Amino acid sequence: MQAVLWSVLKLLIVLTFILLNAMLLIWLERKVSAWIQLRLGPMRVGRPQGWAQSIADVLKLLFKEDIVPSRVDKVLFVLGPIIAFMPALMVWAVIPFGPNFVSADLNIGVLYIAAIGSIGLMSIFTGGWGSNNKWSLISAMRSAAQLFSYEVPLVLALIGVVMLAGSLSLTDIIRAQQETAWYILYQPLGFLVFLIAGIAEVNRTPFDLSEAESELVAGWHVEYSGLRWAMYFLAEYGNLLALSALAATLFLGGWTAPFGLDFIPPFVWFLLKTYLFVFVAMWIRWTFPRVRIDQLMDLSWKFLIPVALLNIALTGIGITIFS
Amino acid sequence: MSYVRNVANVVATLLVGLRVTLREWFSRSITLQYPEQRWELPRGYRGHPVLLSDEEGKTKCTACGLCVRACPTDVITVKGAKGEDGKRVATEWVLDMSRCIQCNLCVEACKFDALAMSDRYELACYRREDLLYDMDTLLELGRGDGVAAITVGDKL
Amino acid sequence: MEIVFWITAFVVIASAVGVVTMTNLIHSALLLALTMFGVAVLFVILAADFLAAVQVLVYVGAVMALVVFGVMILQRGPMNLSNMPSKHVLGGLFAAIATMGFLFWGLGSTEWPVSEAAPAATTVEPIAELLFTKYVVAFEVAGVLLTVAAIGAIILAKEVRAGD
Amino acid sequence: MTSAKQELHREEMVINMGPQHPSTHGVLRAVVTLEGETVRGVDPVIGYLHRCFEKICEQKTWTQVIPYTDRTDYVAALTNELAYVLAVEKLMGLEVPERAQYIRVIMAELQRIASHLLWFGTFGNDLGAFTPFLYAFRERETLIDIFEKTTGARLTYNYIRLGGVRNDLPADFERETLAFLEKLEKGLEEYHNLLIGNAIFEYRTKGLGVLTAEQAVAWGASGPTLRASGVAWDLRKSEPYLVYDRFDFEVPVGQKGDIYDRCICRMKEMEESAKIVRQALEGLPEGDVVGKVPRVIKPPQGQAYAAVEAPRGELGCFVVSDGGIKPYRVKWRSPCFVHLQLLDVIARGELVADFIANIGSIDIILGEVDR
Repeated sequence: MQAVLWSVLKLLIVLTFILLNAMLLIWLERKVSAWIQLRLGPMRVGRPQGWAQSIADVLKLLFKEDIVPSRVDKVLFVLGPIIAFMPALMVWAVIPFGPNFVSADLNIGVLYIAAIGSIGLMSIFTGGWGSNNKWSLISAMRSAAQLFSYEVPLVLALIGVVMLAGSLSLTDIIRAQQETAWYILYQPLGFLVFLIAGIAEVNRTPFDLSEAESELVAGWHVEYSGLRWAMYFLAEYGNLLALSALAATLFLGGWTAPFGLDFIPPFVWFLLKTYLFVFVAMWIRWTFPRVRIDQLMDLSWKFLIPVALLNIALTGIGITIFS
Repeated sequence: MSYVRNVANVVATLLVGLRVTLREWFSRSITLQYPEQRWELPRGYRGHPVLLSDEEGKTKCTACGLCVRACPTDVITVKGAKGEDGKRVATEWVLDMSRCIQCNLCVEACKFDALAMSDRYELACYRREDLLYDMDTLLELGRGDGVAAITVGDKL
Repeated sequence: MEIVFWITAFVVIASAVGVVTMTNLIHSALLLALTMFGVAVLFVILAADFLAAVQVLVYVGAVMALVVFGVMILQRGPMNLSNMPSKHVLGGLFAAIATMGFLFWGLGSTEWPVSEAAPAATTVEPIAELLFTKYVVAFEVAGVLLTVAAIGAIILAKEVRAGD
Repeated sequence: MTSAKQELHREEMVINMGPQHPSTHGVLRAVVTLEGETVRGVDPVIGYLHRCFEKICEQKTWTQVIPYTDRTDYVAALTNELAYVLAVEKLMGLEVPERAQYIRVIMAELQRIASHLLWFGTFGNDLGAFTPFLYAFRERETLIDIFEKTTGARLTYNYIRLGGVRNDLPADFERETLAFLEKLEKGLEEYHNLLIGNAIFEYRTKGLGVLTAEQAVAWGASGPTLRASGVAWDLRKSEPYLVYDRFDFEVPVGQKGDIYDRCICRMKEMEESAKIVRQALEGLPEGDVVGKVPRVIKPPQGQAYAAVEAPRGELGCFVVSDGGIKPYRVKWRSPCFVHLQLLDVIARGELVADFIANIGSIDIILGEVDR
C-alpha cells in the first residue's frame, strides 16, 4: 500500500514539475524570441519581466468556451489532446533528476524513450484526422512522414551512446559518463544527429512542418481552442523539455557536476544542462526559416542516417581499439 | 567530395545566421512601452483638424465654406451668421471624425488661418456620437500644444 | 498485479472486438493500436520489458502509423461506412468457430511447463546473446529480407511515379 | 506494371487558401487544387478589398483624388500619388520647379526602400522565419519617422501635389536621411547573413517559381518580377520621368527568373535607390517646391497616361478630363493586379510551401489589386 502511495506521490511530483516547467518554457520562449527580435516580450502581468504571463494565459484558456466544431469526429477530437499529453509525461518516468531520484530506473530506459516517442504521432493523427479539416489532414500526413524519417536517425544516434555505456539504463549511462567523460566529447557526430533529429521530433522550426503557420495555418490543432488547445501547447513544451533532459542525460552527464563543482546539488546541475538545450532549441527556432517537406526527408535519409551509421561504425572501431 | 563541401557550406551559413541572432540577443530592445512612454511627434503631424482662435479666444472662421468644399469626405458642417461688428462669424463648425481621413486639405484651403492640424492621435471612443466634434471642443483643442497649420509651399 | 492483468486483458479484448465491429476504418485502426499497446502492457506484467518496448516501438509506432497513414491517403467516400461488416455471416461464423476450436484444441493439448525460476532481472543481455549466437543466421536473414523488401517497394513506387 | 499504374488512383483536393490565411498578404482567396502536397492549379479570387477607387475619383475634384490614391497601394503611397499627379500635370502642361522634382525623386526612392523592407520582412515570415521581419521593421521605422517629419503622416502621406510637393523638406532631413542610409547598409548586410545567404533560404527559393523572360513579357509583368527574368526594363531608365536621367544607377537584373532572383533583385534595388537618394541630396537645387498652379484646377479636355516605376512594377494612371473640376475617368494600371495572374503560371507543379513563397516573391498588395 505504501509503495502505491509512494508511486502516486512520485507521479504527482513529476506531473507538477512538467506542468510548471512547460509554463515556464512558454514564458521563456516569448522572452527569448523578444530579446532576439529587439522586443521586450510580455511585461505587464507580473513584474519584473511579466513572469506571470503564462499563468494568466492558462487561466484564460481554462475559462474559454469549449468549442467542438459540428462536423468533427467527436471521439477522436476529444482524445487527441489527452493522447498528446501522455508521452510527454511518460518519458519522465525514466529520466534521473539526481543520483537516487528517478521514478523508475528501467533497464531498458533508452528503448523505452524511443517507444514512447513513437506514441506522440498518434495524438497528431487523432487530432488532425478528427478535426475534419483539410489543413489538419495535410499536417497529419506531414508529421507522419516526418516522424517515420526522424525516428530512425534518433534511435541510431542513441546506439553510439548505448555502445559506450554498455547499458540501456539512463542511470548506468550517467554513471559511465561519470567514470570517463561526457559523451558529447566521444560522440560529437552522434550528438549532432541527435540534436537535429530531436528538434525535428518535437516539431520545432526549422522542422515545424506539421504546424507551419504560414502554410497550414496551424496544422493539426487548427480547430482546437481553449483548454484542449492549451493541452496541445503544454504537451509541445513538455516534449521539448523531455528532449532537452534526454540530451543532457545522454550527452552532458546528466546530474553529474563538472570540474568538481560538487557543492551545487545534482538536481540543479540537471536543470542547468536541460535548460542549456532549451535555449539552443529556441535560438535555432528564431533564427532559421522552415525547410520544405521533401528537403526534410532528404536531410534525414541522405545526411542524418548515413552520418549516424558512420558514427556507429566509428564507435565500434574505437571500442575495439581502446578496450 | 562535393557532398562534403556542400554540407560544410550549409553548416557555415547556418552558423553565420546564428551569430546574427546571438548578437541581437544582447542588443538593446527598441520597444516603446506605449501608455507610459510616448512617441515624440514632429511638428506638423496630422492628427485631425482643429479651430484656431484669435487673441480674444474667438474663432477666426468666417464660415466661408472653402474647407467644406475642399474636404474629400464631406465631414465638415459649417453654419455662420452676421456677428456684432457686422462681419460673418461661424456659429457652428462640426467635424465628423468617423469619416475624416486627415488629409490636411481643409487647412490648406482656409484663407483666414482659422484651421490647423492637432497632433492628437488617441481618438477612440465608445459612442459614435462622441466622434462629432463641435466648435467649442475644436476651439479648445486648437489652443493646446502640438497644433500646426502647414499649407502648400510652406517650409517646415 | 492481478487487477492490472484483468483490466489490461479486458481492454485488449474489448478493443480487439471494437476493431472488428467499428464501421469507421480510422476508429478500427486506432483501436488496433490500443490492442497492441495493451499487449505491450501484458508483456510488462510478464517481466518482459524489452519485448514490451519493442512491441510499442514496432507495432504502435511504426506498423499502426503506416496503417493509419494508408487509410488516410486511400480513403474514399463517407468515413462512417468505410469498414462495413461482411455479408457472409454464415461463412464467417464457421471460420470463426473453426479457428476458435483449433486454438482451444492447441492450447488444451499442449503441456505448459511451469518454471520455478525467478524472471530474469535484465532481459536485454540474454536476448542480445541469443540473437548473436544461436539465432544469428535467422536474425541476419530476416534483416536481409527486410532490406530487399524495402528496396523492392521503393523501386515499385518510383517506377509508378516515373510513368505518370 | 501497367496495371499497377492504372490502379493507383490520385485524388485531388481543392483548398481555399484565404481570404483568412496568414500568408496571402491581405484578403486574397486562392482556390488551390492539390494532389497530395503538389499544386495542380491556382485560381486567385479577388475583390474582397474592392473600394470603388476609380469610381470615387469621378466624384471628387482633381485635388481631392490625391489622398485617395494613397489608399490603393498603401505600402508605397507616395508612388501612387506621383503617378496620378504626373498624369494630371501632363494633361495640364504644368511646370514643376526643379527642387520639387528632386524632392519627388528622393521621396519616391525612399518609398521604394520602405516598401522593399516590408516585403523582405513578410517574405521571411512566409518562409517561416519571423525574426528578419522585426529587423527589417527596425530600419523601416526610422524611414517612416523621416516621412512623418516631412509629410505629417506615417502611411497615407498626401504629400505630392499638382505642380510640386506640399511643403519643403524639414531642416535636418538630409542629415537624418544620410544616417538612415548608413543604417540601411548595415541592415542589408545583416539580412544577408541572417536570411538571404542562408542555405535553407537558398534551398527554398532557387529554381522554384521560374518565370521565363518570354512568359514575363507575355503576361505583362513589370518591375522586379520582370527584371528577375532577365529583362532590363525599368521606366526610370527606359522612359525617364522627373529627373531620373540625371542620376547614375544600375538596374539589377536576374538570370533565371526564380524566386531567389526576384529576392536578390529587390535587395539590390534597395542599394540602387540609396545611391539615387545620395546623388539627389547632393544635387538638390534651391527654390520653390510648388510651381504656378491655377486656383481652381480644371484641366483642358483630353486624356493623359503617366507611368512610374513603383516598387512593385509599372504603376500607370490614365486620366480623362471633360474640362470640369472633376476627372471624367481615372484608370489605374496596377502592377499587382497583373502579377497576381502569374501565380498559376509559376506555382503549378510545385509544393504548397513553394506556393506560399511564390505569393511572397511577387509582392502583391491587395489594396492595389482590388482598388
